[in-house]
Amino acid sequence: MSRIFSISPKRGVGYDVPLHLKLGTEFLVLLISLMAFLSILAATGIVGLGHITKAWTSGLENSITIEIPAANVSEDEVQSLLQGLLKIEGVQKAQRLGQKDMEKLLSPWLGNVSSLWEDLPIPALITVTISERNAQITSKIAVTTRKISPNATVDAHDAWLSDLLKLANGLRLVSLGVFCLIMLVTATVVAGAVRSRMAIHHRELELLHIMGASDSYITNQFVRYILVQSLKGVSFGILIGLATLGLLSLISRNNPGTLPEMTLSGAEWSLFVAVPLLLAIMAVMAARITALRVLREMP
Amino acid sequence: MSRIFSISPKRGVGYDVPLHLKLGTEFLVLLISLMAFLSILAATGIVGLGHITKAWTSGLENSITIEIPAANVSEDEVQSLLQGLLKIEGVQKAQRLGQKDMEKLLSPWLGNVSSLWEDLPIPALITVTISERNAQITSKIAVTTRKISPNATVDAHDAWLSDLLKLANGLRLVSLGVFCLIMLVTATVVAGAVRSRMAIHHRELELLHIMGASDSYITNQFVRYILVQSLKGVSFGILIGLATLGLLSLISRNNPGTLPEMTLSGAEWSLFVAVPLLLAIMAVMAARITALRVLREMP
Amino acid sequence: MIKFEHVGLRYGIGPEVLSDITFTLTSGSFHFLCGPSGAGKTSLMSLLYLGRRPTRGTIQAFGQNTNLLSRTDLAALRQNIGVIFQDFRLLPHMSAFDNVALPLRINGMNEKKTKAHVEELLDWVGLGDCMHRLPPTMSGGQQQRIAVARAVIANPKLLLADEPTGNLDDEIGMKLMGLFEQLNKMGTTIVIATHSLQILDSLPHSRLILENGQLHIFNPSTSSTTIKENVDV
Amino acid sequence: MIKFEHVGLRYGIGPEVLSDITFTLTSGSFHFLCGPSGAGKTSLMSLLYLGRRPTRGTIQAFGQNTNLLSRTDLAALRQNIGVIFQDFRLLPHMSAFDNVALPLRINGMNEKKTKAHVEELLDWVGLGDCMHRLPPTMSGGQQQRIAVARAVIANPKLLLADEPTGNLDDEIGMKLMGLFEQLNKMGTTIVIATHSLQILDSLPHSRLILENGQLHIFNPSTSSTTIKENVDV
Ligand SMILES: Nc1ncnc2c1ncn2[C@@H]1O[C@H](COP(=O)(O)OP(=O)(O)OP(=O)(O)O)[C@@H](O)[C@H]1O
Ligand SMILES: Nc1ncnc2c1ncn2[C@@H]1O[C@H](COP(=O)(O)OP(=O)(O)OP(=O)(O)O)[C@@H](O)[C@H]1O
Ligand SMILES: [Mg+2]
Ligand SMILES: [Mg+2]
Repeated sequence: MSRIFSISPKRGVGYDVPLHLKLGTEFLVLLISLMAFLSILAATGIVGLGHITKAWTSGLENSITIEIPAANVSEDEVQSLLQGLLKIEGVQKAQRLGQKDMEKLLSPWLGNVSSLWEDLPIPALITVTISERNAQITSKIAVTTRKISPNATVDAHDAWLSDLLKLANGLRLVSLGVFCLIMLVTATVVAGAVRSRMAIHHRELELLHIMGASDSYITNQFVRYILVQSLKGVSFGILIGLATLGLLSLISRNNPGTLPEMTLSGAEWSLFVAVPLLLAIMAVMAARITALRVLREMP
Repeated sequence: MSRIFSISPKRGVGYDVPLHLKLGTEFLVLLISLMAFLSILAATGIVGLGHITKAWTSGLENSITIEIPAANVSEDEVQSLLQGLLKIEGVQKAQRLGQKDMEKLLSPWLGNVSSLWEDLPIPALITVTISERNAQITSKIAVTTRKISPNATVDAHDAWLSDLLKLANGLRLVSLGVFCLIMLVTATVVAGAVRSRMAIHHRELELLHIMGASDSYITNQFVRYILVQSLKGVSFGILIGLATLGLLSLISRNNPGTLPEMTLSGAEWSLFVAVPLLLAIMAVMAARITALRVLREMP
Repeated sequence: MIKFEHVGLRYGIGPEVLSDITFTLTSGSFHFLCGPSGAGKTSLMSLLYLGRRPTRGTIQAFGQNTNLLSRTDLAALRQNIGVIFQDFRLLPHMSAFDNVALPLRINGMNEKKTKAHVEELLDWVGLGDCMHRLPPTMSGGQQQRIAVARAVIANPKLLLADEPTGNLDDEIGMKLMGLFEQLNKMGTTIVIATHSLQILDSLPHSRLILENGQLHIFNPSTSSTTIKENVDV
Repeated sequence: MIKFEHVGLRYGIGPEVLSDITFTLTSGSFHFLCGPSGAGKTSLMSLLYLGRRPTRGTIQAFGQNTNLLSRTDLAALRQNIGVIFQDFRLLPHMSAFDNVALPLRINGMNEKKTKAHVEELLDWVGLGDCMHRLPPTMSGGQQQRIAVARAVIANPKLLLADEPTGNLDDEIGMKLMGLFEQLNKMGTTIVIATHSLQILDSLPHSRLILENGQLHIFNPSTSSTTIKENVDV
């Protein structure tokens, strides 16, 4: 009889409370690994999204394009406009796009037909680089342009750029929310697990308490247990995270263009360790606070 | 002290072994609801796929189309071909598609331009309805057609029809495999849960055993526990399943054409009850067999 | 009623705790089981209540060779045996009432009759007003009385008690011994493991003495000297 | 050493199990605690080992008012108290060795010294060769001896024992009483709850008698009649 149910007496495991013999430990590990995986996803989402928006907006953010329609292009007008723009405080550069630049811009639309170039009515494009984007500068530029070249249109990239940034930042905020939610859920679940384990083992706890074990002695047992389970779970989570990333990069290599490319810098790779570690720390803190709170109700 | 950890003495719950006080019960319920949900998905997949293939192949399965190219159409030839085809045993109908039918078939491609009709070189299409598709009939039809109208082509829909059916049946087989796997996993998890609960409560079991409780008395405690948890889990699973279906039908109503339409008949709706019930029965059987096997090792 | 033939018991690969024990308990007899701590009293008890199989020898219970019985038949036999454990073994999540009712429920008695029986008995042991409390909230003696009530509720043919008075004061202890005597007069076979000299001296029943894995029998009513023999009672 | 002043205790909304108890345990004294089953002996013990707070009155322990101490200070005080529980309360998943070592580990003694101490004591109680077994595989008396060893290992200033000889035969029981006497001579204050008349009669220590929630004191060395008074010892 006792052979079937035998439980080997190992001091090595070293819990005064037989936490390691309990069911639910596997579930706890599973849950924490899931949470670690999700938190990694959320964190890389936050960082990766930052990269993508940066790539989209780089060079655009601090530049304004002025177009003088093909019919109205006069070399003098362009030159005086350039002069006028450069006088504005905050404008760093004002440059007419040369033929090469124009070709590059247009070739996707017109094909590489530089022979046709001279026959086409080409608008003049001026790129203005500003030190910092603010309403004052953009309005000054608009006023100057209207004065010198009334037909020109000023494209401050304002509307779509801000829309894009709003979207991206919204998404990052959502990711951050998810991240915090994961931390909160983990802490809650761990606290619940500790609380019910303490209820189940209250006879043992009472005994340790009567023997003069301080609150921290008892708490440490639970903290150690949760720490070990968290580290196990978190390791699984990291593995799943890496596997997912590998799979995604494999897909995007084989089908270029379907997925936005997301490369992480060296420092950002540390997210794969830092985020799960943060999770484990949250779990341990939750365990500690819960255990102390329950113990405080003992006489 | 005992107030904090107080466990109310309810006979109502009625387990001699304090199963209901254990951790891991929520996890068991969660797992079973997940499994119930997945098994519903798999089962509706099997049935729904059947519907879709039937819809695709209906009318095609027992019909063969013969086309006489526009250049070669002669009314006499068509009539004698029809006569010849009707003589073949197993052919139920052989009909030339009239102008209306052709218009209907062609209008998506040509627009509703019945005024142009007479100017167009229209091929003759003959639909042959057979009682049963087999190689003998199709070859007889092919021979007859070649004899009477050598330029005609016979489209038995064989190739793509069989490909489609192969695919659909493959998918159904996969669904069936998934279904069986779910049952197996559920049974295994339940068996494991029962086994470890029996190990934890072996003192209580031993006591009941010594008091003369028969194996079935003790087993029933575990069976009842698993039954209750399974029914809880399965109910959740059904709810999630219905919610998913509702969501899908909402999406497909708002975006017609994106999802294949899948309507279930009244009898098939019973899958939503029958499949989870089967799952619960599997769980209970696994519990029963495991408990009996463990008990058999007692003296 | 119970017949041991060359019975031996060892735990795992340890030494034999009981070796070559042969004796017979006749129906309606009353025995004390004595011996120093660790002599094997509880082990012998566990063989008597069919909670363990001997590692050698045969045990006949109620006229049947237990080695040859099916599990169902063994369970039925066990229903005729009441046991008071040394460590009580009350179910801590169940009220005193439910603990005592357990054997009746296992025997399949209806709930109404069960209630009447249990309440009567709990009143008798002086726990009538705390029958809905959980064992962990009761005193050691109260728990022991619940254990006694649970053992006798189903009118067992054989009653085994392992130190039943260890936590009871003399008054309740003697009252309990009176209950045992009374049950014995009504035909119940009784075996009590005890080291209480007071109890041993006050009652003239035969003593089974365990020492070094051997069983010796001493019968104070036929002989006042401590003759130890290894024969049947 | 320990001073109760108008102490009362009730469980939940029940009646007062102990009411208005006032007494002093002087350092180095030896007391028996007697009273019928359910009188409140175990409850009084739980107040003595600071495992429960009284519902009224104050308890002074080691010169300090326990009502005013911080949790950390209380834990430190408890390390000076050894307890032998009526139901042993061994940790079933830990070997006998680890059970006995627990108080030393809690006190923060290093592992090597702990090992030497524990092995010596287990040898003394006769369990030297089964110290790596789990409590559930040991006999009732063996478990009780582990409980005793665990209570005395850390050299407590106050030793409380609740029926420490209930499962022991007379020889070991008397040896255990000898140990208690010896510890008492070395300065340990001792309180033993028991109903064993044999023990009570053999030793001339003062008796605390609980009855109906009241504590009476009887001192056999100064008076042979059973004078019950409700005054300090
Ligand atoms: N945790 C508890 N909750 C509620 N009531 C309790 C609790 N513990 C003890 N009691 C009650 O308090 C009373 C005194 O119990 P206590 O255990 O102190 O008695 P005792 O003198 O030790 O008896 P015994 O000799 O039987 O061990 C009893 O009536 C008991 O039912
Ligand atoms: N489950 C077990 N596994 C291994 N050894 C055991 C087990 N139970 C008892 N023993 C050993 O068998 C021997 C006899 O134990 P038993 O409990 O029968 O003694 P006992 O006569 O009841 O003693 P006590 O008077 O102390 O209760 C002891 O040495 C004990 O350590
Ligand atoms: Mg014993
Ligand atoms: Mg007590």
